[in-house]
Amino acid sequence: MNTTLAATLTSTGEAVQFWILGTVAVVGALCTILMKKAVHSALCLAGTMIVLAVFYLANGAYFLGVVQIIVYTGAIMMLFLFVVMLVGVTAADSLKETLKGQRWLAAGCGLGFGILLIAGIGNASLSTFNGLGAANAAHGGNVEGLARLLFTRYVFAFEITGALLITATVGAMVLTHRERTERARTQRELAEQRVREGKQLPPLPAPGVYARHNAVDIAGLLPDGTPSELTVSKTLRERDQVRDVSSEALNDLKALEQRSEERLGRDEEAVK
Amino acid sequence: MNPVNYLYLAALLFTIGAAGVLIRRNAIVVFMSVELMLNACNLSLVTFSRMHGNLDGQIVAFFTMVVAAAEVVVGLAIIVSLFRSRHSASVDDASLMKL
Amino acid sequence: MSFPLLTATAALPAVGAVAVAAVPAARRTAAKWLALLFSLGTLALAVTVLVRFEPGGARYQLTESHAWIADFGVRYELGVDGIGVTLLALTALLVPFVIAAGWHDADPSPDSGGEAPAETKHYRWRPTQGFFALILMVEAMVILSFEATDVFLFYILFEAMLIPMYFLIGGFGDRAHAQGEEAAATQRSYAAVKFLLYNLVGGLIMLAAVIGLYVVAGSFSLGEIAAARASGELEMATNTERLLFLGFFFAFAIKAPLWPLHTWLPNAMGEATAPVAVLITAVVDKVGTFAMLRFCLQLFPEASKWATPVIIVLSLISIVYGALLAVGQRDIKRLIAYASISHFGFIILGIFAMTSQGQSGATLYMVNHGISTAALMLVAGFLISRRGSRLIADYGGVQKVAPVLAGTFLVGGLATLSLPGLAPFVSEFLVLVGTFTRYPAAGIVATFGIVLAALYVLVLYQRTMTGPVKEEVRSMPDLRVRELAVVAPLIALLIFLGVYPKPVTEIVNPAVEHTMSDVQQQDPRPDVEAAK
Amino acid sequence: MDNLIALLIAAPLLGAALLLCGGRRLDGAGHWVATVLAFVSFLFGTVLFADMLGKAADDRTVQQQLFSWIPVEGFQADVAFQLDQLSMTFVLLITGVGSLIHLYSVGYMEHDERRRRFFGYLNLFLAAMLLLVLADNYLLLYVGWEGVGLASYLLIGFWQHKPSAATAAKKAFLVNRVGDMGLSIAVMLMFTTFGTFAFTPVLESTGETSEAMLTAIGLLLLLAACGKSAQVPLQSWLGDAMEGPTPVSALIHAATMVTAGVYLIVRSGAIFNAAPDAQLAVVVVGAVTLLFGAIIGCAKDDIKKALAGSTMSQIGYMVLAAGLGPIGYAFAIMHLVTHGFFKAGLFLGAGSVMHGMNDEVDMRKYGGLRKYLPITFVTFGLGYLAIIGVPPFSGFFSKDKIIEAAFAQEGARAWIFGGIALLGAGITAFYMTRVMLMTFFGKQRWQPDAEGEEPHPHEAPRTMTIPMILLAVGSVGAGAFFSIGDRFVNWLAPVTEFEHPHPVISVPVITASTIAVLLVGAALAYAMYGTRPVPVTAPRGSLLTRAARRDLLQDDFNHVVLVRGGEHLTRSLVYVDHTLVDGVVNGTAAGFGGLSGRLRKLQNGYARTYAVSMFGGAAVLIAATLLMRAV
Repeated sequence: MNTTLAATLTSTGEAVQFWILGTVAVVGALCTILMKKAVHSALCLAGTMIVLAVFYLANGAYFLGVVQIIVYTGAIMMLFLFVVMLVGVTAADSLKETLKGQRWLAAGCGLGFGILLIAGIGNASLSTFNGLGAANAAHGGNVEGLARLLFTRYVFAFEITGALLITATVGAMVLTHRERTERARTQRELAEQRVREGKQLPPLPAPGVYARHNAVDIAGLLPDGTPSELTVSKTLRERDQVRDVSSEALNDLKALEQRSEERLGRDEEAVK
Repeated sequence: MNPVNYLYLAALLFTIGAAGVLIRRNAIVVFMSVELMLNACNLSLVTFSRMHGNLDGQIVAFFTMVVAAAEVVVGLAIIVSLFRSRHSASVDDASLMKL
Repeated sequence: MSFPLLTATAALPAVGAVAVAAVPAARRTAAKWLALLFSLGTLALAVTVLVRFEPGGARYQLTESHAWIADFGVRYELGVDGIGVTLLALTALLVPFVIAAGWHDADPSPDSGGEAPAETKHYRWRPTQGFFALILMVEAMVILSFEATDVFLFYILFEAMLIPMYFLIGGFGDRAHAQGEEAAATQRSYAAVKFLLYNLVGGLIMLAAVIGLYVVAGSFSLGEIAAARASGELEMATNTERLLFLGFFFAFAIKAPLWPLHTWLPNAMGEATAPVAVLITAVVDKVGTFAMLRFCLQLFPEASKWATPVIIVLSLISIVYGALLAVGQRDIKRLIAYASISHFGFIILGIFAMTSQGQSGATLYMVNHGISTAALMLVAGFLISRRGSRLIADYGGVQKVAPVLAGTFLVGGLATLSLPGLAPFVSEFLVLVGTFTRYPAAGIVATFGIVLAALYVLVLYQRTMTGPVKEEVRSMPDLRVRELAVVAPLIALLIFLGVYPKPVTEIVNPAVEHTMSDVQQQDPRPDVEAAK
Repeated sequence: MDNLIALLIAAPLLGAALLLCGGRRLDGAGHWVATVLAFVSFLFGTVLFADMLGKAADDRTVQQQLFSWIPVEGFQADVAFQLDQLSMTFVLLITGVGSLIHLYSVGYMEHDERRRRFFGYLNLFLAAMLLLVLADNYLLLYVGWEGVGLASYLLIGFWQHKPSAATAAKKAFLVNRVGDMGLSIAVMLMFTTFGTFAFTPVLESTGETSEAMLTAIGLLLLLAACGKSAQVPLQSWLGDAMEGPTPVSALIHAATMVTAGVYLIVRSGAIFNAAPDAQLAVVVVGAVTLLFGAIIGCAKDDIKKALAGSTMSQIGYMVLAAGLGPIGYAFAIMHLVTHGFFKAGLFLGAGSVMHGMNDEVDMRKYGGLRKYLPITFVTFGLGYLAIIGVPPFSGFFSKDKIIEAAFAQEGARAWIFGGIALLGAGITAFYMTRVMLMTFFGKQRWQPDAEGEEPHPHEAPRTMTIPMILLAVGSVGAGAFFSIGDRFVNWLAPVTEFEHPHPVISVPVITASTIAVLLVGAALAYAMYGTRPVPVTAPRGSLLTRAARRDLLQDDFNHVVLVRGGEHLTRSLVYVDHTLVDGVVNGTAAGFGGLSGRLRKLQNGYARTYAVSMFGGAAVLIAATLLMRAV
């Protein structure tokens, strides 16, 4: 290694950038693991990744910096977001620990691990560095240098990663794809099945009663005024998002009866 | 500033990621924490590449990204199918691997 | 480079195993024939080895040597001496019989009467293919372990052969059980696990000794180490040598098995099907005694001599104890297993008597015990498959309904009790004489074994074959053609080797002389000559 | 000419192989094949005999080296034969009597569905017995020795469906094995002492080793002889062996196999000559058995068992004689040959009686048969006269010589052993007269057999009577023929050495007292069984009688000490093996199982817990690395 290239300090600008963006990255990372909602975690992580991309650039890894933004932030994090959407974007996690002693163990491990890593780095004699100027310049730039390595010394590894990506793609398809193992049943068959099982044969009753309560999340009322579960979609029922207006309706009914009674009573009195 | 600070930062991020893996139950967040750890490693690789003055570190970081991409694809697929069958993305719910 | 005959002999059954395993599920019969064909091919190769082997020539012949794990000096080194080639031939000889005897043992339907009905269903599970493939796999490994002259290579094979054996015992056990199929399955898995764990423990200790040997000697090559030891270049501290010896011997004593490390054998042999039991006792266990001769004596001559008194006592206990327990058994196969323990006592006694007669006898004993136990056990297996019970008390008067079966059983039994004229007598007498010349008291104690052997064999024969015909055995068919074809050659061989063992002793003798010079022992001279 | 020796053995061996492996096709002709082959063997024997007679007395030994059997460094065992006068005597006896009994069996076993196998076994026996007497070394002799044991086992247990037969066969083999153990240790001792076990070198170099060693070898050989020849203490199997078909009892358990012990002792004469202590032991064993067998013979009601007791007793005489050394060897063999004739004849007679009496063996249910079985009566009677030693029948000559030799010793021994031999002669006369009277004389006490069938005694077919007649001729004339001019003694002398006995009392006195004693014995028997009717069910009898009926309690002793003791031993060992030896193994396994059961709890199924241990492990690794670097 050429010792003349060795240096001990970076430029002041980079130092400033490091301290500001480094803080952002750490905060982002902390938010990633502490946010209740997964979507927030994902956004924080994306932020941290962008900061890291900047650091790559600062370290002379121009190609990686760009790839970090395009592949990681652009593709992988979006994939995460998709999955978050699939799972339910509003679902918030409870951060309460359920495993006994897990938090303490985690804290102990994390702290010990971090301290050991930092101690290790501190222990190493890394006071000087070479910089990438020469390496990048050797083949006419960072990308060219990487390309040369990638297609010469690491070509086998490169090809194998290709195979790995293909495999991963196929794997993902296999895992998420549900094969229809039996023939789709015809409408006749479905109908027969319903009859056999003694399920509700006619269409389910519509939700809502009266004009002012015909929203899908409001159960229709039976003649006695109690709500009928059947009228609301199953999804809403499971999410407990059924709005119950039966008491209101019953009160209305009661008021109506009262009013009519009053009126009728008055009429009777009038007759007498 | 000495680039070794990047290494400290990487160690810090790695530790945070590790802690995330240990304390979070949501599989997606756990997975994100893993990604964070991978990124921390990449940062240290890139830094080392700079310190040593050769590009091999970056190549390794590049491979890390590729592998991470593959891993995310499969991992997320697993999460999705797990969620489909169990209606939950909690890693604690998948605790059948015991005697 | 000449044709790698030894590799081919071991590789052919291995290839056969793969080929048999690949046979489609529905074509079970084809798989059986294929397995038989491969085992016969191996036998042909083994015969070629035997022919090419020159008894008076170099110690190790037909050698092959290739670098394998260069960093640790592990080489793929093969070579056979007289003892190895004999046992190799025995293995190659017995496996076709094992396959033919186990023809129906792995059929999917429990009723193994005739040919199973034509396949209408597509089986994904292929027990038949698996059974025969595993047998061939065991054969390949055993043959290679008889050929290996590299300690590490031998160690690997010594351990690896446990795996197919484990599946053979646990997966294809004897269906006959007093408490029904489920109890049989429990017993079977217990036996298989016990077999595996017990032998693995031995293997583990041997591994430590193998590594220790490498640390001390810097090589794994048997030839190199032995040469270095003989020329005095390689000095071992007394304690180191003893510890290493014990490490090796412990593993071999479990495999052999020597009292008190024998308890896995009755379980394994009792629960396995008869052909597999033959494979255990006649083939796999021989690796243990063979290894004592080849590795213990050759690598650690001083320690071997140091340990001899204890080993002699242990083998005497094995002889008497095994025989007494055989007398006390109620299960036919366990009885044979305990008889085998007694016989292994004789083999180990012969090896450690350190006389020419003892060691020739021990080698010959390995061959003869293989053949005689195979004959007895396979006939017992045929008997058990007819009645579906292993208990002696469930039989009686069989000779009246199945005279040929009873006759072959008797011959097998007589061979087991070392009747003169049958092969085991020659070897047993050689072992006794060889022991007696050096340790008269041990020779006399061992001789009690022959009385006890007569007791357990004749009691077994009397209770199963003679007496009034029991109702359950009344409709028992006599031996079928296939079964007779399995047993008759074995019996012919027993008689031939009993009358004319010279072909074997000629091959074995030079190897024994080498071993004797390794341990720097000479036969005691007769009193009359010594006095002169 | 030499090759005939091998052919001598090969002929019956071929027969055995043919008949045992030949399958049902040979059912029809098998018995004739076997018989012809036995006669062929006899023919070879006579040819060899004639050849031998043509040579000078000192030059009659013929050796034949067939092939090297077990060639191992320092150990040479050959399949080689030695034919000398001693072997020749046996060859003629075995093949001669053997052929006759084959012939007899053709008739006797006519209705047995497994006849082919029976003849196969008989041929096997002939081959093994010939091997025994023709071997030129002890190891090959051992092969024949066990071979005859096997044949005996197979033939005693021939009617295997009878549990008693199967048990008797097993017992015979086992007791013999105990004796064989002695032989095998003796061979080993010879090997360590002399470096060989061929007859000639061993017997010629007895002078080069110590007397103690020779005594040990001699005692071990005696043990072997006791097993095979049913001498005390290994005599118990012979009585039970009578479960076998009668021709077997005649051939194997009277004429040939049981005399193998005598052969062994006489053959090893040089060893015994140099070991007086061993010789004394032989004499004692012979004397004890002589009385033992005779007493048993007096008490048994089963005709075959009575004859078996008699066999035991007569072999006792032979062993006694063999123990006397050079003065007795020739007489032992001579008695052996004459005994072969008359005892085989007696057994065949007994077989003929049983043949006529629906296989009834209890003499109390016989009586008055002389009218119905005239030929049997005459031949049996001649055998009777021979065995009790009435002059000039053959038994007289051979037995009288033994008694003389027994008196030809030093000091008190002469009187003790001579007296026993004399007493034995008296008891012999008693029990044989008893057998004779109970069977052929007196009233008919016939009982219907188990199926309720009344016996119809009839004379046996000619295949059975001809051998009986021929054997009777032998029992009448053999003794005289051998003794005139000391023919037999001179014939054997080159092999066995011979010295004239010099009894302490004069020979005529001994002869006279022998005759007197036997007359007393016979008279006593006549008084007890000839003058009074014989009860059909045995009376309770004296203590001695009851003990004698139970083989003098030896079986009870065996049962209690060996069988019960052995059962307890094996049972407790099975228990020990299961609980202790296997217990340690299983205990270790259970210990590990328990430990892993605890460790298993760590596997709670939560991935995060596993992750903690993973990180913890990584931390430990890093710490270790750092520490290592720091050190």
